[in-house]
Amino acid sequence: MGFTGPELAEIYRRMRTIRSFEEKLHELVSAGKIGGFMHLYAGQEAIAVGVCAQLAEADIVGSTHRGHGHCVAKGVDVKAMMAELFGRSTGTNRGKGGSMHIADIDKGMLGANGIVGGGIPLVTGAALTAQVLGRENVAVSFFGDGATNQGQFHESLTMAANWELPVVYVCENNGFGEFTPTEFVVPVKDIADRASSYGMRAVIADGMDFFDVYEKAGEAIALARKGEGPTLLECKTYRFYGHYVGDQTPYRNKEEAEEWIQNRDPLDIFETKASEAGVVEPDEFRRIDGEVAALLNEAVEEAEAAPLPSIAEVLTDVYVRYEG
Amino acid sequence: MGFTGPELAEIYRRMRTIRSFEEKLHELVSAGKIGGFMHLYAGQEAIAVGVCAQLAEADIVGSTHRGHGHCVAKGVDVKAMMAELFGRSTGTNRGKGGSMHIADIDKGMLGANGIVGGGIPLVTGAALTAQVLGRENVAVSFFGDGATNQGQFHESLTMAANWELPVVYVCENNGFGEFTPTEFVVPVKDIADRASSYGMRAVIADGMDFFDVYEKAGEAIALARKGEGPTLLECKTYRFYGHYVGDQTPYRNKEEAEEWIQNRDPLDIFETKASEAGVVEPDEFRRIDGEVAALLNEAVEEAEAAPLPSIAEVLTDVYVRYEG
Amino acid sequence: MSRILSTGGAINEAIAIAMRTDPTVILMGEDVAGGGDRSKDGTEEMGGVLGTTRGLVGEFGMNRVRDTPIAEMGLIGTAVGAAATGLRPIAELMFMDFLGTSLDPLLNQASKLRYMFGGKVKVPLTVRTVSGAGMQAAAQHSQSLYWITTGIPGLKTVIPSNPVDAKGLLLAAIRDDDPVIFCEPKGILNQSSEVPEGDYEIPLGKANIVREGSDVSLVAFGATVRIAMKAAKALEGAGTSAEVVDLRSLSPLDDEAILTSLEKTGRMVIIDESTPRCSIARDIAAVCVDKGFDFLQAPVKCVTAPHTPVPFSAVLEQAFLPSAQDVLDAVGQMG
Amino acid sequence: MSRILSTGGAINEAIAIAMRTDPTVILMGEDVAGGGDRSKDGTEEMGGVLGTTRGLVGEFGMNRVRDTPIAEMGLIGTAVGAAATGLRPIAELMFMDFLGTSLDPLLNQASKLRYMFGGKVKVPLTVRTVSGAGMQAAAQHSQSLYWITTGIPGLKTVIPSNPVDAKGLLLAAIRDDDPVIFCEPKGILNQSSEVPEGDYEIPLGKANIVREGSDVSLVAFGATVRIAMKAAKALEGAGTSAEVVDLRSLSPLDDEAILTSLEKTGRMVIIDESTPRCSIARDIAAVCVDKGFDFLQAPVKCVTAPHTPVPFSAVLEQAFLPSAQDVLDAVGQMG
Ligand SMILES: Cc1ncc(C[n+]2csc(CCOP(=O)(O)OP(=O)(O)O)c2C)c(N)n1
Ligand SMILES: Cc1ncc(C[n+]2csc(CCOP(=O)(O)OP(=O)(O)O)c2C)c(N)n1
Ligand SMILES: [Mg+2]
Ligand SMILES: [Mg+2]
Repeated sequence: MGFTGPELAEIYRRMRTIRSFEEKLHELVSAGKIGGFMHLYAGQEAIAVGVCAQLAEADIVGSTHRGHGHCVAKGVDVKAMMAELFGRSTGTNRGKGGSMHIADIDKGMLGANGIVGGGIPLVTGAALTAQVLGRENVAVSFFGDGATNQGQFHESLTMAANWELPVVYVCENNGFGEFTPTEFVVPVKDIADRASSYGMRAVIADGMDFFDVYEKAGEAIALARKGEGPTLLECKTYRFYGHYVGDQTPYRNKEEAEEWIQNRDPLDIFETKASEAGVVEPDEFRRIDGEVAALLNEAVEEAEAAPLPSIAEVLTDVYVRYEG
Repeated sequence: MGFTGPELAEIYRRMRTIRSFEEKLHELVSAGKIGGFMHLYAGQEAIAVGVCAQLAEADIVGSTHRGHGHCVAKGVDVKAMMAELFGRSTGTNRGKGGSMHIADIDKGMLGANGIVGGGIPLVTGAALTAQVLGRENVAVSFFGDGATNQGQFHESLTMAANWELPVVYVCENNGFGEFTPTEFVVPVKDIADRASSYGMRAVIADGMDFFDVYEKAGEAIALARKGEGPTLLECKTYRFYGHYVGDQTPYRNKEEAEEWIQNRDPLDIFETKASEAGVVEPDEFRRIDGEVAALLNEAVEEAEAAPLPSIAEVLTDVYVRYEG
Repeated sequence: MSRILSTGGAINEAIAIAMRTDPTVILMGEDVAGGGDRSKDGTEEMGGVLGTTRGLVGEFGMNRVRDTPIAEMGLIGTAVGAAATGLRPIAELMFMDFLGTSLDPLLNQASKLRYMFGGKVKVPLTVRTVSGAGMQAAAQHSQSLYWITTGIPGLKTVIPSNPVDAKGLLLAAIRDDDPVIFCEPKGILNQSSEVPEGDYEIPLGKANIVREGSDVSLVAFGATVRIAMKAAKALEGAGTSAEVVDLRSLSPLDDEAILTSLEKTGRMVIIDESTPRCSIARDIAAVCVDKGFDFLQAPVKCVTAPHTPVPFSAVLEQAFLPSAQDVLDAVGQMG
Repeated sequence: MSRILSTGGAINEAIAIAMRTDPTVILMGEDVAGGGDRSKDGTEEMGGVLGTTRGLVGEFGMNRVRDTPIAEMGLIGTAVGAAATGLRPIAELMFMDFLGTSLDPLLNQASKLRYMFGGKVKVPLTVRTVSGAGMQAAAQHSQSLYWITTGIPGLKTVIPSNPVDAKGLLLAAIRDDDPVIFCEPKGILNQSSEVPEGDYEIPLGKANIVREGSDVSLVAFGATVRIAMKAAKALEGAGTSAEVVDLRSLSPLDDEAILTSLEKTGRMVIIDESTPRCSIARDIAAVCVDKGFDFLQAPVKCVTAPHTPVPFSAVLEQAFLPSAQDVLDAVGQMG
């Protein structure tokens, strides 16, 4: 396995932080304490954490409307994230972005994105920057199965393949785009099949298993870093909540949902495998659970107490400089 | 071979008409008698004629900026086409469209299109009409190799595959998009490889050989008509002139160009094969050449003599009805 | 007969009536069914991300109510091609912000085919789309981009301000032979009122005087009509009689109604939820200073959002949106 | 020192200077090299479909001058991402009509990233694009869509009217830290004049008074400046002194220069090559009737193309385009 106990504990902490963050948000949004459109990442934690564990801070990731997990995994401050969702001036984006635009460029997090597929060319551009300037960085684009039907996916992968850009395209195939099952709108069995339109390497990982994602992402990232071009990495997964908070999921098959949520929880799978390795104390996981819970309670308290942006800020940050 | 002498003569006439039409335009544009952007189809005749020979009048085709060949092959009146290019009110589009928008919906010709890839969803929509209304018609979309990099290509083929629409996508791979060789911007060897992203049937034809195109298009069209969904048909070809009239083609390899133009001319190939079949009189081809030349001279004369649109027509045909 | 319906409910009813009365009408878009009928596997439909089209796949089946991939160019472009060849499609563009991923079929195809073909084709397409801010949906899901579709010759743009108009305008739009962009402003989707049953149309291109007045004209449309009415009431308290004009259509624009009102009042405020540059508000101000110059007794005021993206935080979003107070301030500044 | 250069030549020179002085500047687009350097196989480059960028791949190589696939969303979107992460890309959108296939990265990304991120990123991107009619390129290759980019908060839009301005404005645009849309109007691309050698910038957001006058203000930009100058000469013959204001930038707009001129003359005609609805012309008319109301001695006139697509036939295209005669007619109608 090759991980030390503290490493495994840190990985677990990240996954747990994402899960607890999303559970907390589910409560807060349901209670009307937070507004806006809210898409939760719960169930997909192994992907964000597995991929980002292979990245340096200066490597860039770009995300989607379902972006909290990628932020946490890339090291964005959880309290600043929570403050953002409360629309506070202490938020990552000073309250101007919200869930669908949460970002922290200093951590290499180029933003969630409200446009399905819209983040893919941006990340491709980050890879272009690295290539033109001869930097060693790689860029990773996260997106859903539904996004692979977007023209922006097709055009970006074409460019990356032509130029052999240092980028990894991570498709999180959670079986649905909103309420529509993937097989109804994606005419191939695996998203990975689509890579052949770009002559691109494709790999499929078990998105519920941190270790599988970590290994396969690691290979793809190493190749990109060595100048051997892009890879499409498909991770099979499931989202535990509905498309957005409030979605009662009448369109999904109950047994199937049960099976994923009860038997394929990425946190459970991780804990089992990590425990088998015998380098983490058994109560360590529960201790982390407690610490994360405390952190999130603090985050909510601090966010609620934090100042709202002043109204004058509606007009700032549009341009660096604008003189008419 | 299965064609009668008159059938072969008619096929030859169509191909020759396209060639002579384009040669005539090359003269007229070079002499400054016709304005606008002009993309010639010479060299690709076997594709338009081979495909359209399998279609009924009510079947729809949609085309590109390089659309004259598809018009002639679909039965659009050559004189009205010429008048259009001269900007006359007797033109197919009353002088309002010009080369990049030439159309004749009564002949099932849904228009050239100045937007690369822009015709692909329109034709997909024509196939949707047939499917929704339970009509037997098929629709055929012609486009270039460069167009397969467009998002509109990707999105349209995804939809057609999902719904098994009665449509055939004909990619005319002439080795260039403007001045850029295909292999520089399309990251796969054959355009046909891209069909696997849609789980779609793909076939490659020799685009310089009418008979090969005719046969393979026939199969794809028959399947579409039977409700068995779309096919991507790639035809390998070459354009004999530059990208537009005026392009001196400094970017292309001279020997390669020579080889295609001297040894792979679709009209020569057709004439040789048709002659071998022994059902066409040898001088029949030359007789047709003469008739076509005469027709085109007449077309030019009549177009030059035809009235220009009245200036008031700038304002008409924007809406069916517009009252503010 | 009439019942209480929300704007969403009225839209649903208009679609159903149009589909019942014309077999060439189809509905297509991302999740317009959203489950249901498709697999008969016991799952239920969502009927669109806001539930507006619920029930339609049940009545009309999957041949006529089609969930599409998340591919707006393909979806709108296919609808354009279908409209040019015999269908009368209603295509849903989930949010108007997604013009970003669907502009070409509207800008370069739907709007131009008829003209480019010399009048030999028609494109009876309706694109329904949700516009506007107010749900904290932030910069990419809150834009009022009707100024873009209005500026494109060959398109029509319609925007209702209440459930009754929504039903009648949508029926007219669907049956219109030209491509129509039908905006559904977030600010009115959950608004409810009595809506007549049955089949009725409200003509495109005709404004509606929703309140008569003699001192100042307030021109509004979509979600800003309510703001105008609120401001009108406040002005009345201060002894100023405001006329409120609900445009209903942005293209064609009812210049005549606007100028008639201006002639009557001599003062004009236009209230527009969008950002200011090249907006409908400024477009109308230009009409006033050209054709209505002799009527003008004061500067024409545009009350719009500022020249910024839409912010997320509720306090900022509220400050971003035009308000009745902004209208009162504008009237105050007229001198 | 200066030499005679066409507008295209001046643009080429500006790009070369920007690339020489800043290694993070790159050029990307469809056929911006167009052959040449790429394979060192003896073929020659075209340097863009109009030849504007010829020679650049030779000097800067394929790492910094990149031919892209025909994929405008990908090309512009990638440029946005590159700009946000350390490059200063010049992306070519071959014709402005192709906003149809590239709007999303401009509408929803480049323009909004900085705001959405709370000011924590900048997007120093320049998009060069050819706008306008006059080449019989018909409905899909002749549009003047700068009103769309102007209306989008977060973008800047610039449009030169001559070779000297083209060079200086483009250098300023490339070095600007915000996303700038740089329009190259067809009507001036082949126009030539003396152009200074060396590195100079013309500031964005400042209009240029190209002719002083006292009776009427003609506000123009891009290809319409020449029309305004022609009209001004004709007016002079008739005893009317026209001032001509060349906007140079559409966003930011130099309101002050416009209002100062209006104050001086009391009469305003705006000449805009685009279609009328939600145009720059009407936008400026609205500014005049709001902030310049007290100066107005006559209706503000907008001289634009009609609300139609661009026709192909030369006679129709000429009728479509605004002309000096249209300006004279507008002045005549002012009473
Ligand atoms: C361009 C665009 N089209 C549609 C939407 C509405 N939308 C938001 S999320 C979503 C589903 C995305 O599905 P997928 O890519 O599989 O991601 P998931 O939600 O499953 O994580 C849709 C259609 C959007 N935001 N942007
Ligand atoms: C959306 C769009 N992008 C770019 C262009 C400019 N353009 C016109 S033709 C062409 C090349 C098309 O190549 P291909 O599809 O291979 O067709 P071919 O010209 O070879 O027949 C380009 C880039 C355009 N017309 N539309
Ligand atoms: Mg999904
Ligand atoms: Mg080609």
